[in-house]
Amino acid sequence: MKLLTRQHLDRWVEAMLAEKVRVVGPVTRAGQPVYAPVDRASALDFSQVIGRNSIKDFLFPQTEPVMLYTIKKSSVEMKDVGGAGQWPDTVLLGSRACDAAGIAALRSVFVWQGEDDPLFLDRYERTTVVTLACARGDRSCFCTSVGLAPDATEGSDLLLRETVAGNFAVEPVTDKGEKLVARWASHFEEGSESFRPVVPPPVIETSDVEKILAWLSDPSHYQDAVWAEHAAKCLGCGACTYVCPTCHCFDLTDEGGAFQGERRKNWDACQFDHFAAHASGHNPRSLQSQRWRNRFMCKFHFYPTKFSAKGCVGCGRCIRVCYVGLDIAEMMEKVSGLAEANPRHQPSAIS
Amino acid sequence: MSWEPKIVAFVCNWCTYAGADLAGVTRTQYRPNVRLIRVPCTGRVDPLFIIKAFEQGADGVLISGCHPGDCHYISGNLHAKRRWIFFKGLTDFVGIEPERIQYAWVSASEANKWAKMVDQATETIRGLGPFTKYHALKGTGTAANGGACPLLVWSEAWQPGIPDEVPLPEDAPFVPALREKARELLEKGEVKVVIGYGWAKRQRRIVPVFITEPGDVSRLVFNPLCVNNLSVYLPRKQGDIAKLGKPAIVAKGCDIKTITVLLQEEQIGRDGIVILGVSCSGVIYRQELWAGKAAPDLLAPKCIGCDVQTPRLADHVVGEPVARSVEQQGPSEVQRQIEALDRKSPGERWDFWAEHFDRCIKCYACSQVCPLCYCDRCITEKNNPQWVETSAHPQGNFSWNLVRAIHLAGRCTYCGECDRVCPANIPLNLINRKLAVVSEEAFDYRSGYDEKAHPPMVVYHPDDKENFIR
Amino acid sequence: MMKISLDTISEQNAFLDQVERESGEDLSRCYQCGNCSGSCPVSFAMEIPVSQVIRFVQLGQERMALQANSMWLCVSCLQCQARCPKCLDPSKVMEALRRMSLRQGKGPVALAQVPDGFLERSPQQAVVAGFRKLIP
Amino acid sequence: MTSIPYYPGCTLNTVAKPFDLSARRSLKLLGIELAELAQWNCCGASFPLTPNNIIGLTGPTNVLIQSQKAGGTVSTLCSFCYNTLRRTNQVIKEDEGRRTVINDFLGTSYEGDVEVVHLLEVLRDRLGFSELKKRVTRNLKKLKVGAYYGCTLLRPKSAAIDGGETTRIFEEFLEAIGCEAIEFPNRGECCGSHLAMSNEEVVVRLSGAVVASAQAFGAELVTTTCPLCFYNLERSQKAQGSDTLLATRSEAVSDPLHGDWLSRPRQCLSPSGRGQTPRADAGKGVSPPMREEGDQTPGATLPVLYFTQLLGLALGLPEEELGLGENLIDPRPVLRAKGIVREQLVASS
Amino acid sequence: MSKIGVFVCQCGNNIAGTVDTAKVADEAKNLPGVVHTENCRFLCSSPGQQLVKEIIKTNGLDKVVIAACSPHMHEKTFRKASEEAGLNPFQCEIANIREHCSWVHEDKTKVIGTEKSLDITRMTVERVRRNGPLDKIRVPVTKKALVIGGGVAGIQAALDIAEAGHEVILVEKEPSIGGQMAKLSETFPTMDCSQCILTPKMVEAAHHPKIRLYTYSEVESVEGYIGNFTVKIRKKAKSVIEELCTECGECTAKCPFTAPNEFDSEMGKRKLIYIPFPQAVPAIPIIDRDHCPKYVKDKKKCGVCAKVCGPNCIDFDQEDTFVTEKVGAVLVATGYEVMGVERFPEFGGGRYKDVITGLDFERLASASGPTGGDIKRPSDGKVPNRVVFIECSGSRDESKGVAYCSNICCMYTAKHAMLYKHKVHEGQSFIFYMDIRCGGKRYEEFHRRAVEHEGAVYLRGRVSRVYERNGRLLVQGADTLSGSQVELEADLVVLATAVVPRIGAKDLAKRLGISYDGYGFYNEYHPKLRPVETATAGIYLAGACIGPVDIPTSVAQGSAAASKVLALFSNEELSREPVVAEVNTATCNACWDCETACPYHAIQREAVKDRAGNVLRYVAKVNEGVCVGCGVCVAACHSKTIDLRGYTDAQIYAAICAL
Repeated sequence: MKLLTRQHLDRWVEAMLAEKVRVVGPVTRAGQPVYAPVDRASALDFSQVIGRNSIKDFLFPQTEPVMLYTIKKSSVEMKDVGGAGQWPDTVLLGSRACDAAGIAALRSVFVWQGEDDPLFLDRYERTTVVTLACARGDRSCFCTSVGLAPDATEGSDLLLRETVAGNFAVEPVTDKGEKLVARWASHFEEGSESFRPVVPPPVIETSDVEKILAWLSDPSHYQDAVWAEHAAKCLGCGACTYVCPTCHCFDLTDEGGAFQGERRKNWDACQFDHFAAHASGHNPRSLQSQRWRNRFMCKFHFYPTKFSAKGCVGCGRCIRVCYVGLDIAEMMEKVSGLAEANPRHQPSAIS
Repeated sequence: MSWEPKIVAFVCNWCTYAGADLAGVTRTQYRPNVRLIRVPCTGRVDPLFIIKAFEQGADGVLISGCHPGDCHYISGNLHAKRRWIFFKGLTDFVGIEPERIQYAWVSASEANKWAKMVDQATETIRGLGPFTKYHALKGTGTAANGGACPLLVWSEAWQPGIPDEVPLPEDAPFVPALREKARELLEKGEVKVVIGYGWAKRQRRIVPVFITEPGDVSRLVFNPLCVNNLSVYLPRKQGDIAKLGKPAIVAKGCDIKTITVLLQEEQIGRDGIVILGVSCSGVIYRQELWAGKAAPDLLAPKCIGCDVQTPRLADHVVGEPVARSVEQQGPSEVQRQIEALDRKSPGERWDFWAEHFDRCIKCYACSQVCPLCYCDRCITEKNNPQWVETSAHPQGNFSWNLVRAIHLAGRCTYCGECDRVCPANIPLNLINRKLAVVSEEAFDYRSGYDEKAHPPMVVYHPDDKENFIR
Repeated sequence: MMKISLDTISEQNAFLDQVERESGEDLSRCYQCGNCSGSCPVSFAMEIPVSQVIRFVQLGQERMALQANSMWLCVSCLQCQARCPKCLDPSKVMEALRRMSLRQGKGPVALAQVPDGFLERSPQQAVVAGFRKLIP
Repeated sequence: MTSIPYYPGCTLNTVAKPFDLSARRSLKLLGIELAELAQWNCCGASFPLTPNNIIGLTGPTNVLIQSQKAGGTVSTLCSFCYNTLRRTNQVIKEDEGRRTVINDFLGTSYEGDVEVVHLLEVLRDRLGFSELKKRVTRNLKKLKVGAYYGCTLLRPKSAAIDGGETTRIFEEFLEAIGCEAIEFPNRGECCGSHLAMSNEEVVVRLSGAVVASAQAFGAELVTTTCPLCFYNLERSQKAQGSDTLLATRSEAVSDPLHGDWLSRPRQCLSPSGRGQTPRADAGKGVSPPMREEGDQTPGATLPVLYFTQLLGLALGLPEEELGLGENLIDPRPVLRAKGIVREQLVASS
Repeated sequence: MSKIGVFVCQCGNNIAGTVDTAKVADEAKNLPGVVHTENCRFLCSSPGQQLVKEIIKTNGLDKVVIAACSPHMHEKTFRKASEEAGLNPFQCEIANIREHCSWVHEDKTKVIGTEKSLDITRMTVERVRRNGPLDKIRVPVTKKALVIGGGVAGIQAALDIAEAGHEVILVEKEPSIGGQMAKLSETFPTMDCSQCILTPKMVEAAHHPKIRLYTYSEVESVEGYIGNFTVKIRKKAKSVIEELCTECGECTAKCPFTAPNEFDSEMGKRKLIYIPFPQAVPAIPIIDRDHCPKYVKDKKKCGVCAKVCGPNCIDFDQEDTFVTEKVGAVLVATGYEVMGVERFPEFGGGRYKDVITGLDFERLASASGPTGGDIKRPSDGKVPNRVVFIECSGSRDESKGVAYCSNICCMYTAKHAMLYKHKVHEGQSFIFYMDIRCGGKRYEEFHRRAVEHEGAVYLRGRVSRVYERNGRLLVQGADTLSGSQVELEADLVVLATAVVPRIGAKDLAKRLGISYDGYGFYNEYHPKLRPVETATAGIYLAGACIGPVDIPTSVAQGSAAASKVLALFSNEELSREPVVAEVNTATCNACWDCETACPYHAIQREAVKDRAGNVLRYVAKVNEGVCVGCGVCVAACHSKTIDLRGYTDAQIYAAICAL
């Protein structure tokens, strides 16, 4: 197998930086682990469990201009921004399996049946995801309960595993991964070391995504009491969506003066009370419990059925950030339990 | 061509606009740098105008109307005066040079005063140079430039909840009494739900709980981790809770201050709720930091100098009256920081806030958790016109934070929830507290103590004192 | 009827200004209602009643204002101050005039007039207050 | 025995000793000790009228500072002191500029927060006139006493006792100790004050008018709170049945300053409202109060007492302790006539 | 996209002198939405206006910007022109490039002026793009007026309105109308008897079919707005059933008790069931419940009046009743009072019975007064031989808190001196004055008559004290003309005390929502140009409640205010400028900040109901009849739920963004 030694890791990073490659990885800011671009190898710090921000920031930034406009006498001139060449080649070094899976989920949304988002696509194509398998998880991690693992490869281009010797075993997952290794071959060497054992977070026994999907696909459960009961305390602050690796909703807004300005694409959140409001003023999700239901269903029903992708990757960030202690895992348990109670619903043929 | 200051003037139709007309009639010459925007009355001028003007490239703003007592609309200018006193307190605090926003009374006959004012303003602002640091805010900033992340810091501890090794705090002695009262209320049907504190299921932390069955009252607890201000669940906005029926709410003295404002502004009816007051000797600001005791440095800022340990206005009070503990002696850290900032130069203050607002990710968590931000549709959600830019670039962040602050001026009861929830750790307590101080000093008004009073921003007193209106 | 020249009043009325500065009273407020003269218990002994003294000051007539005995007779009993509809305090004006006059070396020959043995018999306050008037 | 800081002032230490003593002794009986300030100086007698005369304020300010050391309140008897201290206090409180200068000069930080009270206020507000009434041991037999305030107790309004000219505190005091208070028009008119030094004839006229007015309203006695008023009122009267003034010089007074004002022709108006020159019936017309009858010094002498002397009497103090004998006009005959003091005692003096 | 026309005016050289108007017009062409621009010499001239109209028509413009002089000059002109050209007038905006530009930047190179004019024009164009059509607000008018105060001003106003055929409600708080004038003896300068000229008017008012009189009544509350007020009137219990009373006067005649008569300044007495004065209108008596034994405890019952009353209309248990009236206009004429003598301790006011006010003297001199017109002094009823009048007692006296001149004293004091001379031939009057102010028709002549023919002695100066000596009053003062202090004896001292607002004037103002000055006199909308209107539409003023005035002026103001009311009543409905606030009920949070802030109480609470008609919640609603469009509520509203038509956020925002 290929190895990347400690020393080489740093050299490799420096080399990439020297070549104007944008290297993004876990760094420590104010004692906090965050994913951020680095200007030197020494800045990287793989010791932490997981960055506070989702790594999606680097493919789907919180706010970005999508076009410039100029209002003329009786017409409007528009100019695209972004597109090819705007973004540097990027290596997301030391992403976690859950975040990588999140990127896969995002891709399934933004690159969908030919309806591609050029801005996303451009970045995506220039980005190589180098995942580092977790050595440990924490109280909030639950990747194992959504069918992932600390060393899962979904969404990764390259997977690194720590070895007992403290080096990294390199396992290309995609061509992109291969290309990367090939391009920087000098930093990788053949060798064989045994992996450092990975401690996966405990599986939530009582939770089963299959059951959840089944239960959710029964429209009659739409009005179930469980939603209000669980989400009544939710304040709709939307922090969960902002840190979620798979949340992708955005909003378009025009900013500027009377005669020119820019149209920007900004993150939006389904937890905001007017997220779904119609122009008529009618709001189909006027209650917070409904909005939270939407988020839960989005993760465990819409994604799987519509994009056949994972809506939740078990990174546990939403649990960590929630101000009132709303716990998605707790809900997964609940719903699984309910699913036990009433078996799969068979949609009757429409006549 | 060399730079010329760009100044916008919002003037009232009856006095200053006419005064400027007179300047014309008398051919009184003055600098050409001012562009007038006519409003019926200075009372019409919203701080949003000023913020927007700066965003649109103004280097300075003049606001002028009839002298107090001469208002064409009885008291419009006096209302304006109050608003300005607050707004000036704010803009000074965030480091906008005082000269950038100038206020004056100019009557229809004071052509010369108007001309002089324009000339002086033009020159002072010329002296300051262009307001680039505001204009440039757009398009810079971490969130804006393509996904370098803002520094998200929920608390010093990354994990929610209390580590397993740390012993949990004990219930307050009156908890049985509290549960008993809750049971009684539910059984008698006086209320349909009791909003209180309880332990989370999977985590070792306190979360809001909603007890609807007399049998579940045992879930209710109270201890130093019960920092949340539950009154946020009372306004109409919280449809889920409203649907449950008449609530009883477990409230600390400080929470009741918020409830008081909600009563003032008729967001709830006094007989629509039952207040279960709990006497409180201080709570931990960030419960995950609980290390076995309520150490002073862990106390919530609102607890320092607290004077409502024993709740007023409550229907039922449980717990013995407690006095202010040693830990709660002021001045609080927040107070010290405010004073430190006040001592700094506007420039330094500006840098301080620019650095903080830069991190804002416009998640609006601050307003979502604020019991007093109950607007069904927040101004940020109104886009005709879009006064507050929704993008998380610093300019939008600045205007958002200024608007949030001014909308809470004189109302905020300093519960600190916004500061606590902010994912980017923007020290909102400083701003809120500062405006509370302004309100106390200018109007001798403390929010949250009198449910009969009106918020100071919408009333006025003929001789409100100020020292900045020319 | 005497005749006075008002040429002294030009752009600025130096004498008036000085009296106003010294006394701290704004004499432009006085509309000559005469109540000070009416209320003054010593009027009968004054060559010029208080209100006229003030009038002369208003007109910048230094000589007329200073030569009269009026100011020396004022004991600042404040009847005038209590009655003035414009809330002025003529006693302060009198004091100002006294000090100005004294600085010009003009004062009453009061010492000579002190009755024999007065100092022994009388309350000090009489002497102190009496002589206070003579301090420029 | 409560005690209250007390500022006697110069005069009460010397010529007005009876004033001081009668006060101390009476108050002792009432269980109030007048605690003389540890250290004090002259208040300056007259308040410096011109704003730039700051040095004149330092004296009274120092007294106030001493009072603050003594506990933040100070009581006075002499209306001059009362007036000067109150007005100075006002300046210090309200005029930041002068406050700073004075404090810088004295090296102090006085804010003008001392409470200056007159003994009358002490009696009314600390003890209470109703209480005082109870303590009275000697019946003053409704003695008709004119309460003479003079100027400094009543003016200016801002520093005056009870806010000035409408007060009845003095009358109420007299009623409390068993006198009949005579409220006479001139109770607040000037006595001539320090003109006693330079223009005695003026004093004679003014004080004369006061005495006359009091007498006309039936006063058997006048009482005052001010040593100078006391002095002037006494000395502007003629001795019983004599034509000579008790004042130092009885010969017709001439103008000390400018000769001729007495002979200045005066405007007179006859009832018809026309005629210009003095006429026989000028008396009936408007004329300056020069020759008004009743304005003349009174024929019968009218004893003048310090109010504390009356207080002492009411509280049963022997009159020698009150220094009644030292008064120029001996009040004892009047008192004797009323049967307030015993025969032999008077005889013995 | 809108079709905007921009018209740049040269105003001769006034604008063109320092602004390149052609350039402005040219560059304006490039602004979004602008389809036509013009550069003309005199836009406001009728050819100019004609041009505007034609171009609007020919180019089918839907919005117009006039770059010319101040909107205060010609906004109306051009909006009218636009309207005549078929536009909504509010689609026309003015860009002020004269007063605010060409006149204040005299730069012959025209660089500065042109640049600034362009900016101003651009901002205005952007603004006008957001203008919506506004239609005049029409509110129905109830053609009935409320007149508060039955003095001469109120009576005059009531009669004028009634004569024009509209109903009038006249509310008087005393038992009789007539006000202060009814107390006067003769009136200056004509010296005709007050009663003789007033009484006919009182009677006419009382019997006028269109006038409803509420005496002994007070206005409790006034709600609503111009054209649509609802007033609640408290009718105080007279203890006499008005409908039955025949005004025979038997009860009064037989009543065994008396009390001091307020109407005669308590110098005379009246019965306990009484009419204040013989000519009272109505002559229905009332019972003085403060003194009548029927009401005063532990006194024997009397009830004589009830016994002697033929139609037995005495009702001892009568209670206050309330009537509610709908009116379209309110006319306030509450009049004045005079400062009481007790305010003058230095004059022995309150201590000496013979120190009285001018109004008291009127009663002494009045044939219907307590002395039947003989001048007898209150203390001992002797005829005074020397009367001293003191003018400016309290007036022009800041130490008494009144800086103003009471306006009528000079004249009535002269009158008093004459009356006195007429009635007491050998008497001598002295008048202390500061200035004589006789700025009325035949006023100066009147005053001189008092001096030259009636022997009044005028002393120029103030009086410092009045005191007693040897049982006589002594007046000490100054005569500044002779430069001497004067002292004189008086048998009677008459103080011309200051004219002050009625007690309770401020309360009424609050109930009406009108403003008042530091003294409590009501504020006119504009002291010169709108002297009988208040800032609150539909409420008018007349008489001494505005400030001290004499009878002619009161009457004139009464008629003036009446004519304003009639103008209002001349239309079926009232049309108002549509610049008012409006609420977006969908997003109102019902915090009621707007309600609190509104100076005009224009915010109402409107129920939001579901289909079943259940009230869901309340939201703010602007009463367009009351709103004057100040916009205070708009700034107070956090969620921008209220907006101000004509000055909408969108318009201002646009202007800002076009900087």
